[in-house]
Amino acid sequence: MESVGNIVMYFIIAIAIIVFSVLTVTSRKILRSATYLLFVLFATAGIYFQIGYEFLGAVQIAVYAGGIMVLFVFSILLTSRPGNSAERLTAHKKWLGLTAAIAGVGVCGYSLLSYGELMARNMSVNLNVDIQRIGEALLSTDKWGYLLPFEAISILLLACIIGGVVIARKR
Amino acid sequence: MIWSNVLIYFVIVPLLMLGGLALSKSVKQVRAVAVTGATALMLLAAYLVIEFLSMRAAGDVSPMLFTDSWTWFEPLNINLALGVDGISVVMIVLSAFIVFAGVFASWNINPLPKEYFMWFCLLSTGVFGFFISIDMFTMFMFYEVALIPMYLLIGVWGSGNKNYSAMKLTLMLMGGSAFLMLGLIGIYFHSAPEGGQLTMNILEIAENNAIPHEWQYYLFPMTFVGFGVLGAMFPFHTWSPDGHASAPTAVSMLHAGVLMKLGGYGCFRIAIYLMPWAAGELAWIFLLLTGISVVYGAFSACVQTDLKYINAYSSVSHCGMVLFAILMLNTTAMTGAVLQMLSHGLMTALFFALIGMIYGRTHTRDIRKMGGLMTIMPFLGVGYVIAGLASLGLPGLSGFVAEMSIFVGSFQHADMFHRVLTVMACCSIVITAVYILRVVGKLLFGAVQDAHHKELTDAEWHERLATITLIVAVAAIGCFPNFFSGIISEAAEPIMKLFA
Amino acid sequence: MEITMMMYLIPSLIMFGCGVYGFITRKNMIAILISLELMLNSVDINFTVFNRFLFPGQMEGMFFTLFAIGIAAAETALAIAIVINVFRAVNKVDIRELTKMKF
Amino acid sequence: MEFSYTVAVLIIPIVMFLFLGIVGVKLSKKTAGVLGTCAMGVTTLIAYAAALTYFFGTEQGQIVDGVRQQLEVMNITWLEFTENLVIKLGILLDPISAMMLIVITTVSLMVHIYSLGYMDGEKGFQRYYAFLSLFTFSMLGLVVATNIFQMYIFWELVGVSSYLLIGFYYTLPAAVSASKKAFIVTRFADLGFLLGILILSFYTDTFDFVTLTSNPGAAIASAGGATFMGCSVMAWALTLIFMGGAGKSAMFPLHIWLPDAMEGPTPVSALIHAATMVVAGVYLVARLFPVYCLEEGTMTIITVIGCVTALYAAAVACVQSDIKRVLAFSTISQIAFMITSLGVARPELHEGVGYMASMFHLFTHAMFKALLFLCAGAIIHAVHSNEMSKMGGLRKYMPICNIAFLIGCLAISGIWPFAGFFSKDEILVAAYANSPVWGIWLSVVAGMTAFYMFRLYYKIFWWNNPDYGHHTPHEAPMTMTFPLIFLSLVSIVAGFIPFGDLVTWNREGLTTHINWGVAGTSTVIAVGAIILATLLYRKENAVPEKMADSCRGLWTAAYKRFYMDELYQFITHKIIFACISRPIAWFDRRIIDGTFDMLANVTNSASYAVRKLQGGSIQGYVWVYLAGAALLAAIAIICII
Repeated sequence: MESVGNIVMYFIIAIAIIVFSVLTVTSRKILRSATYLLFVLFATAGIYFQIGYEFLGAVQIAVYAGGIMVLFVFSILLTSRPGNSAERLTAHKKWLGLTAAIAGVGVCGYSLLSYGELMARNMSVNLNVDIQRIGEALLSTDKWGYLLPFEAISILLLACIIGGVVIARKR
Repeated sequence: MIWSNVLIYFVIVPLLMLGGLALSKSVKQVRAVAVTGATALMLLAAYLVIEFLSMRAAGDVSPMLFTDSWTWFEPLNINLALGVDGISVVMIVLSAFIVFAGVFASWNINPLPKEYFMWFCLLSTGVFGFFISIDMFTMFMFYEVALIPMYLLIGVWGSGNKNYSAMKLTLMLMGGSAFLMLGLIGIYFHSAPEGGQLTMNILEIAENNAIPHEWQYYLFPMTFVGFGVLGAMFPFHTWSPDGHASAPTAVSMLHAGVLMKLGGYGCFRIAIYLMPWAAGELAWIFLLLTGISVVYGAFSACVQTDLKYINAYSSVSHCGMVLFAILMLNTTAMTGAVLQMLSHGLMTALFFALIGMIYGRTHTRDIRKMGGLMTIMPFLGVGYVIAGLASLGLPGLSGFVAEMSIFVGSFQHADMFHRVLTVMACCSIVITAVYILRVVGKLLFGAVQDAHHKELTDAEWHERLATITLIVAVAAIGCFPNFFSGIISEAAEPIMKLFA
Repeated sequence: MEITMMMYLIPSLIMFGCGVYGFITRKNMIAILISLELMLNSVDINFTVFNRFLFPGQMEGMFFTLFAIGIAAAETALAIAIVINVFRAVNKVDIRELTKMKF
Repeated sequence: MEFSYTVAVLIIPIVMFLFLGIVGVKLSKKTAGVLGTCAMGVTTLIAYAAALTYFFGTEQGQIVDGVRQQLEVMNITWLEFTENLVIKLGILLDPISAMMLIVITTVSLMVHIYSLGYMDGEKGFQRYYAFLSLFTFSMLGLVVATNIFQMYIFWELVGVSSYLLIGFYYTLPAAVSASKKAFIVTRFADLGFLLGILILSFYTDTFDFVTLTSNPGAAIASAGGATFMGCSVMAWALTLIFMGGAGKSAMFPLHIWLPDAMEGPTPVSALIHAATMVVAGVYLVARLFPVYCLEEGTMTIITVIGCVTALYAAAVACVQSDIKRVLAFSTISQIAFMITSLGVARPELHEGVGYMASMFHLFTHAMFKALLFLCAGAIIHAVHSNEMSKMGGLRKYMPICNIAFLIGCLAISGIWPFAGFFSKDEILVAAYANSPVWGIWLSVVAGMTAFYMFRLYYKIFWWNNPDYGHHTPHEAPMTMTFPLIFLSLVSIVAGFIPFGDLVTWNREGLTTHINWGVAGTSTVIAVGAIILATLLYRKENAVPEKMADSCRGLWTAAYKRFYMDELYQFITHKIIFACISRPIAWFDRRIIDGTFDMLANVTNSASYAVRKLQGGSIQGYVWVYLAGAALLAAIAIICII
């Protein structure tokens, strides 16, 4: 049995995710979309906190909400003129998108439902993901170690930095 | 050791040329490398002939000489297997001659001489590789290596409607290759009796003789059509007129002279040799088709106005004769077929070389716009007449020997059907005379049509060299045919015994 | 009342659906990127949720999400660099009009 | 064998050809001409030595039991088809080949000498001599052939030399088309020859003349009575081989090339188109005579074709206005005599006199026809025209030529003691012996021969005396008159050669005697015809024109050679070119090529149709991807349920 606070928190998060996701893709002003996305990202971080992955939640907020959103906002400001809102969607396009989205959701939802017994599972209580364990796992080379992907990611990031510089550089 | 086999050098030398060309800086260096390589190939071919003959004279009667095999891909038993018999030897000599003459015929190629010669070398690599291999996979690989450069050579250095022609040629030949590959894979999976080690080696397959009859029924047409497309068999010949018309001189030479021979050679070496039962059963269909090729090509050539089209259709007729003779399945006709390949290769190369030289001067290939060129460029004129006479089968030049061997050989067939077809094929000699003399008359004789032509010059030294090389080769075969036919029939005889 | 796995997956699923819808319908390249982020995010949630509920003793899902966040950051940065560059070149961010390099 | 030096008669001309052909342009004209002529002289000497030794020597086994042997002087393998079918190049000496050696070298030498004057100053003089050497080589190779395939090889070579020489003035369209026509028509005939060889060799399994002719019965029997379309295959083979001969010898209906071939230089006409190459067909039939005479049907065909041609050509010759054309048709007619003579010859009739008569006529005809042509050349050289209307009264200007031409005319008309009398007499004897129909037919033609020859003679040398303006005709130089004199002498005395002893079908001696019944009749006819011609053409008058007017239709038809050329023109251009070649070319471009182009176009449009799927729109991709995934999932779900 969960604490009531937990349940209330869950509903707030879930409703926030659903509502802001929908708003993100339907808003006609791009800057608003970005703002709604920010809320979605925060809500996602909330889920991470709720299920006990505090580090992940922190990263989510720092990287996504802090870093990526700033990029989005800057780029929006750079590329859009004042008062410039997205044009109305054609019905055709809308239906296309809706069909695809609903078909996807339907298929996935069906498969979720068909694993009802598995899905009804509870969180186990004991969880031990302290920062030390994460750090050790991230930099170890034994069975559950992630040094190689870690290094790969760092090279990737480096490449991205260089790529970003090269691409965005003024000629 | 791979380096101890002389055959491998036929592939190595063009590859070295390729490297040399890549490094050369000026047109002079490009030419020097090309000439050196072509000469080396000629010498190599001469050495091969001498060595081959002395080995035969020493009593070596194995079907292939200089055999060697190195594993390439163990799991599928693919090897780089080399070996030559009399037929491959003469084909190698032919290729060497034409590559040599081709280098001189493309002396002033423009633009991008270096790239041109590099593709040219790659093409030669494929051609030589095909003739020295006895492994189906290697053969097929070299076959493709020879085909692909054609696309660029025509597409880049060609003239006229070159994009269309290059595309058509490549696509049709690739279509043939698709059939061929199916056929080869089919052969591979029946290459050994139940439970035996599957093999790509032609000699082993022939020895096993394990392809079931019901499979031969499908595989024979596939391989025959696959190679037949390259051999310009009716109705798969239409790439030839357009392709030849658009190709640059030396490429036409190499293509008609050597590449089309890959078709005939392949038909013989793979389709007939490996599937004798089906060859006997199904030959009549292809005899009809090739018989049509012979007459049809000749008739078509009669009304063309473009020099290269005339020659391309004449090639259809002559190459049809090659396949026709192969299908007669006896030694004499087979010998004739190989002689015809030699002869057609040399004289068509000569033709295309001369057409290229004339075109380079007059900038037209329309025979209606030319005339009286004999007075203006006597050397080219005489060369053209000789090529024409060789083509219509004048004794003393190669065409006669080849055609007579084919006719006599084909007529020895016990079946009335085959003899009637032979009579039909014989008719082509008259039609050939008609279109050759028509061209010679319009092009070289009569009054000069275009006043500008009067200022044109005769051949330069490199053009003379190319022409004379080919004429000498044509005359050598025509005057001393027994030497060549001896080498060939010796190789053909054991295979043709399968049908006796 | 229990908070089951299903209850986390359903918002994530809806978020993914929104992402798909947005990706297909929007014209603005940045809006497309935003939709992409939505989808990515929903997948991240799934990873962690599966990890937490099914294999609580291990951390694969969590690490995967961690890396995904890192890569998403990099990818977004790069994508935005491209967008800005394109905008500089053609003064547009509408993908329907960016057909210069087509064929 | 002591005849091995005979090889030189082949080697010298071919070496000369190559030499003059390759380095000729570097030599001066005079050097080239003299060199060619000297080489020919040496060849002639060797050929004479060989032939005379063969005929009159005794020591080398030429004659065994009164039969002249066929000596294979040399026989090297040139190309091996199968064990028995081998093309050999060799030299076979027997009466006819020895006789032909003499004919060819004599005429060729005369033509070489004559050309020194006639072709003087022509462009391509060296080339001309090279071609003459090539022709001589080929012709000699043809007559000494040991097997039928060797004959075919040289047969083609003479064809091509003839082509080259007819087209010698290659800037003139008429010469070019004439040479083309000659080559293609004879080539068509050669197709028959080749097929004949194929059939013959298929059954007899040999090409060799000696094997074939020494046991002709076995050769015929080897077919085992096989038939094709109702006739025995051997008859087919022999008829087809004869077709080759008919083409070369310009027998009706394959004669059309010969009159046009007169576009070549006149000495060439004398050598090739009068004396040597055109009798190759006769020689071919003679060579295989033992086999031919066993096939009665083929012999009948030969006789009929010979007779028809003789009459046809004589009729046409009566009205032609170009002197070379008259001579050309006269040649056709005379060769037809020889062919007929072979056709009517049977071993049992007068010991096969027809064969001997044919060869005899071949010999004499070569001499006097070469003479006539060379005279015509001298006349053309003097008048610069071929047309009779431009000539007349030339006897005053060209006395030697006049006499020589007269001798030629008398010889061809068959007046005693000129050569033609003897040979034509033997032919008539042979014809009457076979059937009076042929005899009477040939006698009539012989009369026509005398008529048109004297018509020609009078029109050139008498008739009127036109104004020649500045170019008064004059006698030709010595190089040209010497051959005329020499050949005139030969034409006078050749009739007395005892041919019966030398050349017979079974190579045994044959006693000939002049059949005065036949000879008298034919002489009377000839003299009558000559008198008629004299009355009509000696002085310019209007009678011939009136006669022509009275039967204008026939006259025009004959003048137009009974429209044979037009018929051929129609067949080749309207039927073969327009109805076969063009439709085939069209079919090739439109249907076959069209099919492949259509395949390409269909592929192309199909790819255009699916191109939208990958138009670069990521959103589109995603949609298709999702739709596909959903579809697959739906299928999976349905399947699971």
